Amino acid sequence: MPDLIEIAKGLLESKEVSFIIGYTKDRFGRVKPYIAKSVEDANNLMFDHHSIHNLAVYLTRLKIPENGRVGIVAKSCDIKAIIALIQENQIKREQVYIIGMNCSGVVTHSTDEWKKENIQIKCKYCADKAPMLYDAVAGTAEPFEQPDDTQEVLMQKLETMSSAERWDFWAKEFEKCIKCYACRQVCPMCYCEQCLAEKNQPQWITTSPTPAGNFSWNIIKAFHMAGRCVGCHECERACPMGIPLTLLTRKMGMVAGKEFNYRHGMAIDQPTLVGSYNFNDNEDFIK
Amino acid sequence: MKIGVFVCYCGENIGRTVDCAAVAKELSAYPGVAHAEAYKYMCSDPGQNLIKQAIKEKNLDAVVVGSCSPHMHEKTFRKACASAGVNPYMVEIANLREHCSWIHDDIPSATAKAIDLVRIAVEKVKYNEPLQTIQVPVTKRALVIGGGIAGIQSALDIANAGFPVVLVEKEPSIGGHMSQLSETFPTLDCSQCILTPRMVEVYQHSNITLLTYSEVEKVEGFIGNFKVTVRKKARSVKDEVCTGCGLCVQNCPIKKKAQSEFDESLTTRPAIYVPFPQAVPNIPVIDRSVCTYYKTGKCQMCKKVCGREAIDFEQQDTFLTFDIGAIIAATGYKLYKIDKKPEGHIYKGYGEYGYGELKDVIDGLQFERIASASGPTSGEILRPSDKKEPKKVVFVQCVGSRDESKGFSYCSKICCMYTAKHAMLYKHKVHDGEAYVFYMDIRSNGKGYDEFVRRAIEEDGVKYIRGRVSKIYEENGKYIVKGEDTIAGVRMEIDADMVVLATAMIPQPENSKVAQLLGIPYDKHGFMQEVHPKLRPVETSTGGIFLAGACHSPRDIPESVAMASAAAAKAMVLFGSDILEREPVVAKVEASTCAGCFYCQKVCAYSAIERKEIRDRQGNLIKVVAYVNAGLCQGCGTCNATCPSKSVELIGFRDEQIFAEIQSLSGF
Amino acid sequence: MKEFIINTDEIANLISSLPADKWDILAPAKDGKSFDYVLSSDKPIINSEAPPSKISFKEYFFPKSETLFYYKREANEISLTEPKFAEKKLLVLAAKPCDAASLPILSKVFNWDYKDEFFNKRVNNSVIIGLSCAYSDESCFCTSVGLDRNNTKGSDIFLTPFNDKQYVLSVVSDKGDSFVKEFLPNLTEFTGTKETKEFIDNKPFDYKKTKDWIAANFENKIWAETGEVCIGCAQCAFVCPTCHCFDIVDENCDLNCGRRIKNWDACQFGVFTKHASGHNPRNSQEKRYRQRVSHKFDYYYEKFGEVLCTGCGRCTRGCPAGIDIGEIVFSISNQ
Amino acid sequence: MAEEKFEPKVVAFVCNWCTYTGADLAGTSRLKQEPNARLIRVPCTGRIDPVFVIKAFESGADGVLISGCHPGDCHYNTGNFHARRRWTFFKELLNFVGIDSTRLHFSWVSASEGKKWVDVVNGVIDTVREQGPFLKYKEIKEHDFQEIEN
Amino acid sequence: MNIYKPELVEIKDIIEETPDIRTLRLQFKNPETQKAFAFKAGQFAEYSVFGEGECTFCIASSPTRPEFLECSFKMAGKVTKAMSKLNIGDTMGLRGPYGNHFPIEDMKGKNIVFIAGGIGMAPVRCIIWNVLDLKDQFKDISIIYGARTVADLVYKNELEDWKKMAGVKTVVTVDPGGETPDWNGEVGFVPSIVEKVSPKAENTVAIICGPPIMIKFTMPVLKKLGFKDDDIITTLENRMKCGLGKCGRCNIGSVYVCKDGPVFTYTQMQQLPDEF
Repeated sequence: MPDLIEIAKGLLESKEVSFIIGYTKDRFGRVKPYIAKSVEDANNLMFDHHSIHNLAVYLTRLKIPENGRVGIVAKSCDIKAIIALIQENQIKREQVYIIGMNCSGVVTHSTDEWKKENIQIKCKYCADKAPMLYDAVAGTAEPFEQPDDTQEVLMQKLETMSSAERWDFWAKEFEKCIKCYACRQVCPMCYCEQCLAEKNQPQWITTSPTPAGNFSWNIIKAFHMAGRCVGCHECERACPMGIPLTLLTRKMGMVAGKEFNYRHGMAIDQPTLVGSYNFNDNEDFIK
Repeated sequence: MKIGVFVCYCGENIGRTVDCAAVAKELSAYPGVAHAEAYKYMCSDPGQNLIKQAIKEKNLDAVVVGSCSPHMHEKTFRKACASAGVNPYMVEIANLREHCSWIHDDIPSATAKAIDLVRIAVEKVKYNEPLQTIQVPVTKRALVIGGGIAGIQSALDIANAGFPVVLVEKEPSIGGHMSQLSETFPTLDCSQCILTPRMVEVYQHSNITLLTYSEVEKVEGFIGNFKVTVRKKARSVKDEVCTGCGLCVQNCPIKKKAQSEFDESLTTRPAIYVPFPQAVPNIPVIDRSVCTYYKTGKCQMCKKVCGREAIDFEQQDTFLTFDIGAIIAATGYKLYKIDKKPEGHIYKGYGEYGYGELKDVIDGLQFERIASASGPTSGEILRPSDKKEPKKVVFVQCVGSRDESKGFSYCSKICCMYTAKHAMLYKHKVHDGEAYVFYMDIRSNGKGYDEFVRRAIEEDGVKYIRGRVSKIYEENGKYIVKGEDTIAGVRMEIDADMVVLATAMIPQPENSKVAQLLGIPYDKHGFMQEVHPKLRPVETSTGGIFLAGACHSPRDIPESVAMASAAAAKAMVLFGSDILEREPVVAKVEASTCAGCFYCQKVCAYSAIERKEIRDRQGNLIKVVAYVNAGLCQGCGTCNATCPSKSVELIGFRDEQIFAEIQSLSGF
Repeated sequence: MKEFIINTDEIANLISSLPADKWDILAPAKDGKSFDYVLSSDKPIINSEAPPSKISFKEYFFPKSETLFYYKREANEISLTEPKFAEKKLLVLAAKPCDAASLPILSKVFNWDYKDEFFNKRVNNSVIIGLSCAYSDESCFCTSVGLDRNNTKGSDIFLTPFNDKQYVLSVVSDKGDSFVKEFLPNLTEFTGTKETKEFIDNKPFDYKKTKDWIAANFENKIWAETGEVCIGCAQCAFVCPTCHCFDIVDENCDLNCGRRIKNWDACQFGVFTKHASGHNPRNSQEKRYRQRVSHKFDYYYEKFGEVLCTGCGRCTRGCPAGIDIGEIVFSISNQ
Repeated sequence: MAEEKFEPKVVAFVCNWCTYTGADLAGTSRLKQEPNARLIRVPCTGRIDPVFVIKAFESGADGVLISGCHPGDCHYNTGNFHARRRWTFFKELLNFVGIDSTRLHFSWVSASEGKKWVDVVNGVIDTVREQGPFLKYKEIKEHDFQEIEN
Repeated sequence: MNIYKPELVEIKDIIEETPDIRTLRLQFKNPETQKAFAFKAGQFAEYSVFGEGECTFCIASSPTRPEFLECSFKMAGKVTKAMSKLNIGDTMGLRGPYGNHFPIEDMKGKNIVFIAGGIGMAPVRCIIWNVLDLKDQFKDISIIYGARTVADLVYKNELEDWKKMAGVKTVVTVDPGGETPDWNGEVGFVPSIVEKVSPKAENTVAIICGPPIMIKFTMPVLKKLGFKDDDIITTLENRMKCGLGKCGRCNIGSVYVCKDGPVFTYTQMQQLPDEF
């Protein structure tokens, strides 16, 4: 299997892509996103279990020329986001050259060791560890010890709580929010030029980082991810306040799966869940 | 902004449970309200004058009327305000009657609620904006899809009124199923005799552009302004040159390979053919799937005999576009094929009746051909298998109709009548023959219809058996029809020579495709859907598109013709004015914030959302955004609620207005 | 400077003896993996080796959301009332030097012309006990901005570990002095010498040189290179002890009452400088990131004679895109 | 002071064509209802954004009712189908954060179902009354305005 | 002192200048405040609609006429839209005056050219009236004002007044295509009209305010006419929130437009980073 740098060099040399969104290591060994624009730059590219960032976010943040093409280094969980972006008309399939990475799980923090306790919970459920949509594949996947799904435990605990208890749980979590919007900015599916949170004519959500303002922001954000979240868990990683945001997106994902047997970002020609309907959709809850 | 509040007592209707004066008084001190008063009958002339006077005196910008339901008098008050210089869309109605005084008894709580309701309206109206009705020009040309009797009738009506019509028929000839029929009930006059002159009239009409062997490919635009692309399929015969002499057809060496569509597969036809002798236009078409030339590159017999050099083997499909103002869908029906495994259907079918296996088990249209003077037997009743005269014929009704387990839930409506006709025709032609009819009920509700059925039973001696047939099988050269006479309560077995099944009418398989092209709804069976079953039976939810004939539901000839004329009348109403006025409640996209996810397009039931490219001065694509075609938008606002960045808003029900209504509740 | 020796149990006593109705105590505590300043924590961690909290303590002086006044409408009359100010005092225990130093820096902007009494009251009502720092990682660079592990800037009282059980307590300010006199009257004076670990800055830069470079390099590819990786969230600004941009908005409680609030805001948001007309002077992330770096190391210095940074490294540790401001300034300084 | 009887505040978002007209019919038929509901008329249930519900709770609603045309009856063909999908998520999400089905109700009421409308509305009001005021939401809102009464 | 708390003012009059520009005449509810309120031409204030927020405009009336305060605004954002819905007698909030001002003392004894475009006339109008009310202290006055169309011209009556005044040359222009049949002013863009009017540069101060594009193209004309950068004065309109030099929104480099501005000479402007 050709390695990442070889593929990247070839693409940049032949000008098949104008740049490659990938990862690099800084002089302290920390992994971070990197835009390789030349063959020389390609030497700086790398991929390992610290390559946690979902780079699909850059596909909409950076300008891709109308008929241009860019390369992107993507794990299979990131590829779901790329597929979802294609499903949602944000990019065209032919605009991205996907270098799919065989992945052996990623750890939560850049300084963490690659071991069971540190591997992200999402990796446990990455049913598609081999890239599912790609133009080239690189890297080798190594077996790893799967993390415990501590979130599942919490999820079940929440489900058994009374509404009032759940409310208190979330009120406490949301109170931490400082409205830095890192969760939004890091999310590949949050590509709106003007976020609802920025719309003030009329005022869609209370912008203050107060209990009421935080509640409306986090709820609306979670709702906007309903049927759209690809489960990359970037929002929770980015949150400086440690709010368990993926509990919300996970819950929405469970609804999508249970009620509609749907997962976003699985196929580029799949009709999106929001925007389609079925005459026989469940309506037990409607009087 | 100065708002006037007008509270109506509605005689005692509101005044009995709501203290209207108190409502007016409370509102007079409300921010933004410059005037508030109550009056006995606001909708009366003096009441309207009060409003007009206050508008002028206080220089009001907006008006809230607390009265009956907006469905009742919104228009009245809007008109009154408009005449006094306030834009009609700066008027809001608070429903104090249906939603308050009539449903409550307690005066204090009803009054408190009334105050709330008016306040909600006041808060909304603060965010209303003056709107103008949308004016759309009307192209006065109609498109009729389908050249059966319904399409022919619609086309002729509109053309005779002086408007141009484009009539598109997918078969090589117009005429539809009616041209296949022998005689028609209840008068037993010859179908072709009454139809053919109309077909010729269509052909010769200076206002009608007839496109046979053609299909609608694309429909864009909206009421009054459609752009329609028609695919004219390659006929392999130049229609402008052909004289219809028929030499090519006579000389075609391929005679047996193709089954005649017109004769319902009871006969065959050549590779180059005219569907039937009276076809309009009388121009042949080459069936490329059987023609030797297209298989081997040899033959060309037709080309050799044609004196006009009309044969063109290389002919391609061509595309024609038309500007159209109104569209009438008249795509008709077909009969339910009842084989064991009906193609493309989840329905179980009637394999036990042997249709498709037993040669003399035929359907209604096949019997029409047999009974027709122009049919394969020249009108003699001879059974298909051995061309012998059947002496005992069983007719089975409701095959597929009214039978949810094997067919369809609905009644096909015409089978009772045509079965009676078939039995009668048989008895008239085979005097010593026996005719049996299995039926569930007899539905003969039309002028002269019941008398017709009675005549079949009483004068012609057709034997009617109430009951269903369970099985048909061949035994000793006879068809054993097993059934039950539910009135006598006995099992029956008839050894028939021929069986005619009155199979269900179902929509043409292309119906749903056409409906999708037109952007109109269709029901689960594929029949096209009218907008209102009682009051707007020929209109669809898409403005400017009307329905005629059996594409809507099973119906007989007079009904189809009536519906076709109604649809034509609707189209002509549209053509009656040059400009169309529409409510301005439509969605609008803010391009600067649109992220181009096109979820709005996915949820729009009217295909009103289009894509628009935004380019900079150098021509570089900046982004692709949504754009609302105001002509198509019906104003439901689903796009507005779906848009993640709130870049599309429904004018008249903008978020700002609804938020104001919601937030007004916090003051209570 | 007066110096005393203080035992760990004396610190514990101090915490328990402060009257709870008059004093709030803010101190680092461990919450899961990270350290955070926790209000009225009963388990403060006084550990100079602890890493910095994820978010600085600035919200106790410059809250993330602060009511400026309330308004009430009755008929057409409007009345304004000011929020009541909590008279409770705040003791910050074991503040990192890089946090404590932020208060004098912030004070400059909040007082250079008009005086922001909201900030001032909170600062005046507090006593900051700094703690010498023995932590460092690749994100730290306090020495480069003129601070260090034992810098007492912003502290009223400063603690330096002496041995396992004892700290050297230095009285830094008058406020600190009166606090010690009131609550720690019986301490033994310290006369020895303190030993502290040296901090090795792995990205040393000269902030004066940096300033000159920035002033001369408004257009430079370094801004574009960072701007394209930066995803434009504001976690860097919000966790920063010195970032102080804010927004002023109105919020309604119902139709007739509401309040005006000051909320944290950040120059990294696209809407920050966007005019109602749609015009936006800083319309790309490149420009916005340039603004952030320039404001910290050039503009603020130009105006107030100080760098708007304490080198705490929080923005780097938390950056979802792995951007290291220290590295940027380091590379600028070495150009 | 005697304890005041709690009267819930219920906001109902209804579509113009079915439920609003159904409520009109209830009025025309003089079917008595409890006076706690305030109707907000929108063209179609498809128009109802979940934020409306959040705003309603923010504005002090104790319960919210959303009602529109039966499936297949939508004046705009499919608006209610899209709405129904949205609600499936929304009610689950709200339930997950502690706003359960006693606060948020959905119904289909056609233009001819005046009686059903009355039953639905009274049912919702009774349920909400039984639950008591929605203090949880009021708490977080009032937290922001706690000093306003002083 | 709560520096963020506004004073209450009452709307005394509303003038609809154009379809989207209004002028509000305001008076402090507290007569003492009204008396004590002192400002200089070029300063701005923060205007509040309670429940909607604050909004920044220059004071459009002259300090020589202290009985009222006027502001002119274009409906664009949330607050200006709310302001446009207020009625006479309604209460607003006002904080200010803030920022620096036109150097009126230095302008004495000089000729003055006022150049304004669109809503940019509001701050200019303040200094125009200030100068005209003390006219004997100044030399020749020229006023060049342009708008997109005749309907978009603000202060229409005052334009007529100025035209009639002795020693004041008033030229009003509209963009090509913006004229009406009865329009008797100039037709053309402001830069070309400035060139046409060609005010002499000697001992003259130019005060220019308007959309960025107008300023961009007028500057070379003024340079050509011989104006020195120090004698060209404009006001910047960066987005502001606090007006107090704190919130960080209006910064251009180390300059707080709200404190160090909004009035800048062309010389000063050229030293700022290009972020306005």
